[in-house]
Amino acid sequence: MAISKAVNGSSDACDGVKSGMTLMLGGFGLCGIPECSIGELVRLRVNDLTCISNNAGVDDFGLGLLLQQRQICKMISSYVGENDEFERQMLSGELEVDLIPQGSLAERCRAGGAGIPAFYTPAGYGTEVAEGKEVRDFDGKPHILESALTSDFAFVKAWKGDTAGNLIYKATARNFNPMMAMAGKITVAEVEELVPEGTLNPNEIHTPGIFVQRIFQGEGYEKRIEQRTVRSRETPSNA
Amino acid sequence: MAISKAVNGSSDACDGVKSGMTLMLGGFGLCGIPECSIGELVRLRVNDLTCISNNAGVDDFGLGLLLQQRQICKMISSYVGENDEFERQMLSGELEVDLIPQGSLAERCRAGGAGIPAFYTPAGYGTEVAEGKEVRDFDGKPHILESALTSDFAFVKAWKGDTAGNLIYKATARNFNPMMAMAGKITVAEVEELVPEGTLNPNEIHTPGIFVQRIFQGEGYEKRIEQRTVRSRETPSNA
Amino acid sequence: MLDKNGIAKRIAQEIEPGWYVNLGIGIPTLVANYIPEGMEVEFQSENGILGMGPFPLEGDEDADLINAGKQTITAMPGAVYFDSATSFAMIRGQHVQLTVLGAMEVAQNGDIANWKIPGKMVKGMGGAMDLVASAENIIVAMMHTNRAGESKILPACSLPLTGVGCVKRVVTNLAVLDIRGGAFHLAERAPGVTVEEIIAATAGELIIPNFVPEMRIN
Amino acid sequence: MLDKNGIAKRIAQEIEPGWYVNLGIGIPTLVANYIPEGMEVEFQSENGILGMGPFPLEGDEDADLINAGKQTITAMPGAVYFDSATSFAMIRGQHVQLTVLGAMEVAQNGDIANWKIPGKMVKGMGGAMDLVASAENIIVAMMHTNRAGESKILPACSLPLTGVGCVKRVVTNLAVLDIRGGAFHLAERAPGVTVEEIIAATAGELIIPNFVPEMRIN
Repeated sequence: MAISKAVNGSSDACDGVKSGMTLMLGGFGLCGIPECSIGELVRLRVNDLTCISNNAGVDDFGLGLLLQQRQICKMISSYVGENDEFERQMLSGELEVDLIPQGSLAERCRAGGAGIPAFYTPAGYGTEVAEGKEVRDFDGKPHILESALTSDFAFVKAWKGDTAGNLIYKATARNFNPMMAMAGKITVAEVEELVPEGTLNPNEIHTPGIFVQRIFQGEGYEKRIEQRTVRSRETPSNA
Repeated sequence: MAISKAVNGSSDACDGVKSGMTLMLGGFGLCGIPECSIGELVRLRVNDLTCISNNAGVDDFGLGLLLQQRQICKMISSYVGENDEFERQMLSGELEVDLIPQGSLAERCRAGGAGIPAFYTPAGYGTEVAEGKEVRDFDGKPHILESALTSDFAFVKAWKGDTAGNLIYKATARNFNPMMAMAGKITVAEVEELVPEGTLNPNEIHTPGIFVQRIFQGEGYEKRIEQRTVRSRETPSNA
Repeated sequence: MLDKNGIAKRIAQEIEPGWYVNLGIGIPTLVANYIPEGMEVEFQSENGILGMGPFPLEGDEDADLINAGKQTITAMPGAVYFDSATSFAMIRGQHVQLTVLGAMEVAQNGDIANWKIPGKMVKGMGGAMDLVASAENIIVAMMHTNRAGESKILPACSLPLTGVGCVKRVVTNLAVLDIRGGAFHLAERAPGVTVEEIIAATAGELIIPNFVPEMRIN
Repeated sequence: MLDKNGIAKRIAQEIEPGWYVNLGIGIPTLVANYIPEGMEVEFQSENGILGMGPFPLEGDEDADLINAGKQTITAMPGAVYFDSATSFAMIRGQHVQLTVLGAMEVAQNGDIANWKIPGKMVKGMGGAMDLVASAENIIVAMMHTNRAGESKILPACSLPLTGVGCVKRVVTNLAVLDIRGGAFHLAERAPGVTVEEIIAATAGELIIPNFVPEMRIN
């Protein structure tokens, strides 16, 4: 029978997280972030964390909550705008920041989960990102060697999950979650709806349960919107 | 509006296939193979083909049909048992064969589609597969450098598809199809059911339509089973 | 002189039926508004959607459906969602026919800088480095000069680079410029803008043909 | 002496709750039949399923649902399908706790050969090279000798290798052998088999402890 990954909640799910660890956190902006796990990390008061996440949240939400408490010593991200406290800590030198092209970040996480220690990509050639990295031409075009990323814990957020750890994400809340799920030594998945094994269609699963060590149903999702852009219901538009 | 990839049938879909080309063909054994496209390739009498496919079909089905007609000059595969004519042509030297570990084959196709010219893998280190390839240690473990694969045409088979080229595979008929869809300069998808754009749930699609240049609804699928293994309805089993 | 919507309108004319297009944040996002009705074009947003549609109607916003600018959006019929690795597989693998993005500086050799002002502003490169390193066809959409009136069309970039030798065409509020042979070539003037005004606003080497047509913006 | 099912039964004892297991073609496939009811174990088949179940009932065969041996199978509750790249991401990324596969030859340094007899038989390595290069825990299931009575447990492989120094344990019709320090260590005798019979059938260096227990096969 399937291997059950279900735990009671964020507290059990975060058991073993220690100061000084490297964590991956899924999400793009505030979309698809593991809200409940982040809340638990704040409560645990763990610090000196290295966080691998495409973004750093906003001042008062997402990873911004960990930045406020000075729990993060290093961020590995592709884009960290939208966060004044982040910019302050970075420019003052309190926070170490490693900025990586978004596609390389995604692929490095996937490589970490897939047992591929390194790969070549054209992204970043000729820029600061290439400093200290091997450059090699393929078909006459220069590429740089990028290495795999892994983490002690990966925290991901899905829409639905089953007790076997299988995950289905919703729309663009998928983003970095599947690759980070692959790359965590311990991957914690929080889901809006946790269902028994056998409930999800095996053809529609985005992250196979083998990549997930713990799963729980989160509570009180805020799912904050960063840029609420709408069309008026009165003015028709073909935009 | 979405870009329509729909063509009338295998004849239109195979337009432009020429002798001497490199083709990718999805499938594992006879499961998930592009039956209609293979039939069209036989009719077109193109030859000197290099075929990238995990297997080579059986004597009278799948790629075996192209082997019978001596249309293939080189196979790039991981496993070519189950085919006597194949073995005869290979051992006699009529057919060139490049055998590749299955995981490396899958990843090399993905790399070709993803713009990653090369990556490191432990598979094949210390074996014939590593001959002539760069070896490098990562974390004290030796890896070999494998390069991306692409093709002039890729032929894939899906269960459902829409006119925008989005594909959904069924069960283990997925196998190599998604990576080969990514790696073909022209990717031809044949599907059991072709539906209008907007019919498929965008959250449940396995291959995004951007990877598919032509799609058609196939006819007369035989879907032959290689090893029909069953349990008797009379003897209960916990196997 | 064009406003931001004018720049977007002009860039929309570059787009051909059957193209997949990635639009960056800012002016590039506006390009989607000027695609002729019924034209087969799909917009990719690198956070994980192909077939991006317009902003949702009031009340229909979905926190789980955004674009790379973190704006709430909708999905068109035929749309598909995917993860970030697959998204950049599309980009790096050159399955996207056109990339439109903004810039702080563009140089006459095709270099572009748009992600960092050392010691002052560090937002990060996001997906821009992958896009410019991979795309065959890159159009930069930007204002010709910065707020201080200084040219952003330069002999060489002064800011940290996003990519080298990659920009083919620049559309600004003043002009359409092509980059080839290590120089800017003036292709079109914005409505009402003189060649002299463009020369004055351009710091990089600018090659001017005998006749410089005015853009046609509908 | 064990038959093929006996070998499979003995290997099933090695499997712990919570493990993902990849079973190769032949004897390894039989291992799934001997997992205790209710034990949390999932079988991966590298063609793209996790949670592989038993053969279908007559008439329920589905051509789209097979294992790596091309046999029709079923899916257990909690199963999931995926593509070949994802499948080998699981394998290469060491998410699978145990690999059981067959072999033509095993050497005392842990080398394994199972894919090619030059000039005679070339079926290909399939997924075996990825599996043996990646897995931390590899058990070989095979007959101790070939049909000609020659030992397959050797000082060094004579056939082209599948992987180097990777096999930790071998379960045959005669014995359980552990590989460490460049030698085979006799861990268990098959029921009714003497140490002398095992010595006679083993060509590689075999280290024999004072007491060699007989396997317990239920």
